[in-house]
Amino acid sequence: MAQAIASTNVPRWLPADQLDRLIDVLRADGRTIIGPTVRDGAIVLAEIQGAADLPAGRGDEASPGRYRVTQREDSRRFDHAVGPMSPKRWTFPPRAPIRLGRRTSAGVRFSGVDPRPTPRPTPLAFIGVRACELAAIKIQDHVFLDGPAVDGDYRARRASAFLVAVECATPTSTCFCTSMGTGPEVTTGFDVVLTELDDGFIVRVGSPAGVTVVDALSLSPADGSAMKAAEAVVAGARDAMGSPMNMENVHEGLQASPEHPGWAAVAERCLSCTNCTLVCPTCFCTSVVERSDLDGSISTSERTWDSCFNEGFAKVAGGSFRPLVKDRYRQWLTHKFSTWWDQFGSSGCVGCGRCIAWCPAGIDVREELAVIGGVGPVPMPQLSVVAAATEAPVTISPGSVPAAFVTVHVDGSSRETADTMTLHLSTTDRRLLAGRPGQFVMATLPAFSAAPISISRFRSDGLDLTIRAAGPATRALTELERGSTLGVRGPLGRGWPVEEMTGRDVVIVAGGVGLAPLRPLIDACLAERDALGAVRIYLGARTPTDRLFVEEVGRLALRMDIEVEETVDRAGPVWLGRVGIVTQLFDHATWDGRNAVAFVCGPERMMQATSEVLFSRGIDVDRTWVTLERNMSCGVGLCGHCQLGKFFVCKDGPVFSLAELGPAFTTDGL
Amino acid sequence: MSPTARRSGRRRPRVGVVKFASCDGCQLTLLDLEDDLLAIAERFDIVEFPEATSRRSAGPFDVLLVEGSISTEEQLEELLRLRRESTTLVTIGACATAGGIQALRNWSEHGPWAATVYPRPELIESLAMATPVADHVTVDAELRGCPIDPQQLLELLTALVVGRRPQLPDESVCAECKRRGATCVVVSQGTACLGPVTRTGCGALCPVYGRGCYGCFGPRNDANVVSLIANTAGLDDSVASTRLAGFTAWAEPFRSVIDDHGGPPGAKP
Amino acid sequence: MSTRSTVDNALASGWFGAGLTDAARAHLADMAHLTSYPIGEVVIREGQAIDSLAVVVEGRLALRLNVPGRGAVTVLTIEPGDVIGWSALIPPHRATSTIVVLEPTSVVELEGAALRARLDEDPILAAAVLWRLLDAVARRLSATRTQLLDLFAQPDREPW
Amino acid sequence: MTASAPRRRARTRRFEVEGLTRVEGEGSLRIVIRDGEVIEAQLGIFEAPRYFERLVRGRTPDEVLDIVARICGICPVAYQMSAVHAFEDGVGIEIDPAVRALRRLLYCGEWIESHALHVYFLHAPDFMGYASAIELARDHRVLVERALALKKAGNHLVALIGGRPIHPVSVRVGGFYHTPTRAELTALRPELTAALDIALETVAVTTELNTPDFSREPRLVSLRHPTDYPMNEGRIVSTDGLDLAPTDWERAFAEDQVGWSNALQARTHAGDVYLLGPSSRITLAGDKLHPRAAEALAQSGLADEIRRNPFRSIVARAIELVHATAVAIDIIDDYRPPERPATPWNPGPGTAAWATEAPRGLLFHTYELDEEGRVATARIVPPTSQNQAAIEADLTDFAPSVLGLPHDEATHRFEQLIRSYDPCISCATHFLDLRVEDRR
Repeated sequence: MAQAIASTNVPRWLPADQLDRLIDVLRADGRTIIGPTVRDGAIVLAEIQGAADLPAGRGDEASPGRYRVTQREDSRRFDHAVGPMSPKRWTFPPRAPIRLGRRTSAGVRFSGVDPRPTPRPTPLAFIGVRACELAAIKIQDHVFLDGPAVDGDYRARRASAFLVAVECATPTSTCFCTSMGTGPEVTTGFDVVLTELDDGFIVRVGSPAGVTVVDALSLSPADGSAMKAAEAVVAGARDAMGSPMNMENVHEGLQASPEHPGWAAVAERCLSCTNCTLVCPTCFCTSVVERSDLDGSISTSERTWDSCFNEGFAKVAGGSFRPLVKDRYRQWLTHKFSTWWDQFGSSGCVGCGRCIAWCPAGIDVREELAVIGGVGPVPMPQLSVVAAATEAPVTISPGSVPAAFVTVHVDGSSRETADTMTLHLSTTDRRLLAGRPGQFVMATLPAFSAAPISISRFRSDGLDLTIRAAGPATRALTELERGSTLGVRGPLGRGWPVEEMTGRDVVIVAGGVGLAPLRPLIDACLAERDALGAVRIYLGARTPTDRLFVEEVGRLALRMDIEVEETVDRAGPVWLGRVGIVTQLFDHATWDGRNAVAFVCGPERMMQATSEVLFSRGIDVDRTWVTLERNMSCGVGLCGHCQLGKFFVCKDGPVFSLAELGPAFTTDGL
Repeated sequence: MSPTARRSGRRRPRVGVVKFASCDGCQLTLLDLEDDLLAIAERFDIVEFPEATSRRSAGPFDVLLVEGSISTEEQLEELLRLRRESTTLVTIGACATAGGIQALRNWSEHGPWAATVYPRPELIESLAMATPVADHVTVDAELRGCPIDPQQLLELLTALVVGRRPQLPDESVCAECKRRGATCVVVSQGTACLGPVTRTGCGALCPVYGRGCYGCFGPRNDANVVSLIANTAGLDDSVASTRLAGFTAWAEPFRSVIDDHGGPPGAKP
Repeated sequence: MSTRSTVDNALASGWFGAGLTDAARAHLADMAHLTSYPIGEVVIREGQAIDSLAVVVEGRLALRLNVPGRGAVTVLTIEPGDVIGWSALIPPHRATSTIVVLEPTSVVELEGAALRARLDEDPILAAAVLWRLLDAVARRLSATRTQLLDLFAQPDREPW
Repeated sequence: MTASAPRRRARTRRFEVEGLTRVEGEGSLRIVIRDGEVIEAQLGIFEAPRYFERLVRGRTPDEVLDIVARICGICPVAYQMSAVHAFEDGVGIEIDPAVRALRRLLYCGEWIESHALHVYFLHAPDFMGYASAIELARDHRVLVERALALKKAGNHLVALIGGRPIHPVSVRVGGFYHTPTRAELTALRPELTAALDIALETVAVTTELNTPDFSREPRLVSLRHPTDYPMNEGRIVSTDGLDLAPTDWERAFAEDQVGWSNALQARTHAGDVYLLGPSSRITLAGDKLHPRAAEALAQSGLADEIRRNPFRSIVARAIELVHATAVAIDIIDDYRPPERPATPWNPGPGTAAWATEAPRGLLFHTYELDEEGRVATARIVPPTSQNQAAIEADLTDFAPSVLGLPHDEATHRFEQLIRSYDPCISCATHFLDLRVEDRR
């Protein structure tokens, strides 16, 4: 293949008045053509019928918060920079149905998987794609296609997209691709690339599909003078952007500055309106909206563009993890320029400048990077996004995480507390049965949003979910009766490192419903009891009636080989057990934690207090494991809701060691 | 009521639709749900809806949809009575949630205003201020908008039947504007637009139609109006009070910013 | 009747006394005696004058506050090694909570007036004892703050 | 229905409805009869005052268009149309013919939506013995479904041109903020074609309705245009020979306070009552109806009765449904988007006035603009305030014919008569509350 490309990769010449021939060949393949066109005062991307729809003789100018279409002297069609839209609108549409849930006589059914491959999406051809766009597409490819969960909708749309790139000639003042190492030259990721001159185009190919298309045009080779002029076009674009910024320290600089006063300063101007994220060609955060009929018996789950600037984006039942605009701005900028490297091995920014031009308040990320991230103006060797992207730090097998919701049956349920139930589920799904302690599932009913639920026991023929009715969706789950069904996706996330226990003392600390994800770990302790040192279990609850698994805990407490201590935050006179916070159970204990491994689950504040006491007892941060709650929405690292610094809690966690979390565990609003 | 109880269909929820000072447009939105109206009427027992039915009921109501702002003493008394009769009270529209356009009179002396419209203002029974329902009673949920969005109304009703939280996101008009692929009128034309500080729900109607948002869904939670005025094109101090003084002018933080700019246009006699 | 060495051993067995020097502990043992309480005994009531500091050797005690309308609420239980009656050292020397015995309990009891007089005379002993006491009170304060957050509480429910 | 029990005083009968239902807004009815003679017939309005004429002061004409729409959720387009024409006439803007056509199309949408609502939801249940269209649907589901489809077609038209069916956002002085493409409009054609069938069916259904016998010779007023059935343009004409420019309403009419009532009511300068609305338009401009509507009118054979019997107004609305739907289809077929959505203009001082035909009748606006082109004073005269005196007069005339009926039924007949005029009480920008009247 590569040879075939090479042999035909002689630059060709396409006269200006024959551009429609290229479009016609693409259309003959059944493709819809998406290209730039002038509409509503901007050069936008839209379906075009032919070259006549392209913005001939029109240019654009952009500065922070301002964009205008201009009239040019020449009649070139691509002498403009990028408008507000990117191909993302088609490869990753703002709204896409991803799942259909139904209540049938045989129980709930979920057709399609999430994400569901769109059945035969219309094949697309993009014309006029810039180097920065190609870099953005590459980045989204990596996010959606190379992770443990694959977005099937994206894959289907992307696979059918043909990319006709165009060399950039006239960047605007908001462009900074040279700083991000993504342009202006088109180097990779395209099918065909054009360089526009006054009287025609230099045509080069970049893929077998491109070869086929260009061959069909039977073009003659481009002559030398045209080639020279083409080189000047690209060189001119590079010069127009001036000196690139020095991005060398930005990765460390941003993560090292969570308390920088610059965040509060920019938050005063920031409208948290989401424009920057929605014009960004790489931002991929989404939410799912349920659209059901009146009685909730049929429900379509629709994936919708969302933004980390929305207040509700990081919200869980207890409140938002990023309540302030400054927290959200920090999340966005830090993610884009810093933690994206940790997650995906590249920057999340391609330097297209849309977030600068289309910010109504005119906030310029370049200035914020200079203030907060210590980015200087000195030209430095460039980082190559594309090369870096191949060096993703995590070894993962794409598509290894279950994406479908399977129907499981409720065999019965046990009431734990006034608002918490344990559902006993039966399933034959082998992946579910093979889950590890600490993993979770997304559980759903038609018309309700999916909720992350800890697996509280694995059985040979099913599993237990312990659910607190914290909102309508979880309440509906707790009300399921024997014989009913629900949809479950999982097992998800990284569980407890069970193997760490071997040969060590084990300390388990649970607060409230935090005991649920620890129960399978306790089961594992019992199974492996002989291989472990001392096993100490400390349980805290709000009141005596809020304790989980009371009988079971009572039986455990009777065992001689396990120490179980319980306390409640407050109690009436009838309670004869301990009262006080859970750390009091061991802050005066005499055991030595230097050969112990600790597992903690509970409200975040309780885990912070607990980990300090554990540390004082000699358990180091790399042997203290916690499981975190975040707004996990997809559960597989594709929706962006549960980010914590460089982590996706759903995918990289929810179990983390304190050593892994570092300051992220205690930084406010991260 | 639990979803299972709802589905078992023991009893249809009793619904009332009532109005105070308003244009009727929000309750009309219920009748404008043409495709779903009859299904809604099957799921709910609409016991009070004077605009649509001659049957009347004084309560009790499982769900009461309240349109309009509180503008007279009698309306206030009636509202207090209705609250006692209602399990879930939902305000529908800008008048009920924010006072509506008629709340602009709250910046002025009432007497002279009435005199400009009525030859004998002393015969007018009207409170000096037009106020939102939540100023007087607890409101369980609100549908924003002037008028409300039919899809949001349907979502609310569906959520009530199914027993889930209605999906009424508190995000900016911009978010929907971008999803719809409209070009930002602030950036591309320098048009004054309240989109960044206004709650979505309308489908970014005005920007899609080439004009700036005038805030009829009211301020969102993080509305940074000060920065909007200071930093966006088209909306400077000279037009701020006019643009904000619309259908949700009485809602904070719009109200304070209007105060800071000397009140709405025409506030003085 | 407890011998001095039993008292000294009892003191040394728990967290409070274990860190003291032998000399300091001996000083304390000199003015202390062992006391036992059966289950259900009310050691002291909230607001009563308190005249001794005690280190718990064995058993469990509940600190209760009476809330009109809610009855007695246990806010903390006390375990061996911990102290009760620190109000004996600090004016106005009145109990801040009611202490009830949950399990058969024995304590090393130090008479308040004598202890105060002794600590006034002996700054070295005072430093040792008061550091322990400060530690105990600080832990209790910190725990109380955490309890105040009511971390396991259900967030406010919506009407939906 | 909450008709209060009759208070039996010496030969005095009172019919009171504290809250009129199936009308837009909040109103009440009181009729007092002594010795067989109506001594009092009052249509009361207790819609709380909202002071629109004061609210628009200091505003630019474009802002006024958004504000006056909020007078009424059922006919916001009417308020926008009277206002926009007034301003355009006042500042002398020449309007693109395509914009003109689009405005009529928008108005057609509102007529369809409003008339369908009135015919099927507010009025027909009376004739058919149901409390509401929802109850009607239990026995006549298809009929109600088709009514909803008709109403929806009107809403779709308004929504496409104006962005949403209630309080549309696209109208501006000089034209529109945004105009639809031909393809977008053409896409509505099938729905409108179906709606036309339903409208024709509506004529047949309403013609068959059993109508109370009642006849009088009212003074009718509407616009009349040389070529079109009255809507956005035309001269003000009446059955007694009036002929005025649409800017000159005040030359023939005035709003006044009548001695015995506290309600602002419009009358002719001679103090005569008059009636607006579909019956007036059909009587005064029936010859300009779309051929499909003219044909339906002829077939019904009710042209004369529509004029004389207010209960027949439901047929008049049905005829206008046919007209509005058929005209909408014609406009769509001829539509070419305007060169530019709006003609630029410069604000300045002046007087602006205009009348258009709201679904329930002539709606007059007049504004004084100050040096900066902002509104200094405004007067908005909605159809309901003009009809109110005529409705009361009709109630007086009608009363003797129902005095023999049981009280509740007679009361119901009075309510039914009131609904015949489709009184949009929300529109009543400046009604007074009748209950504060100090009566001895």
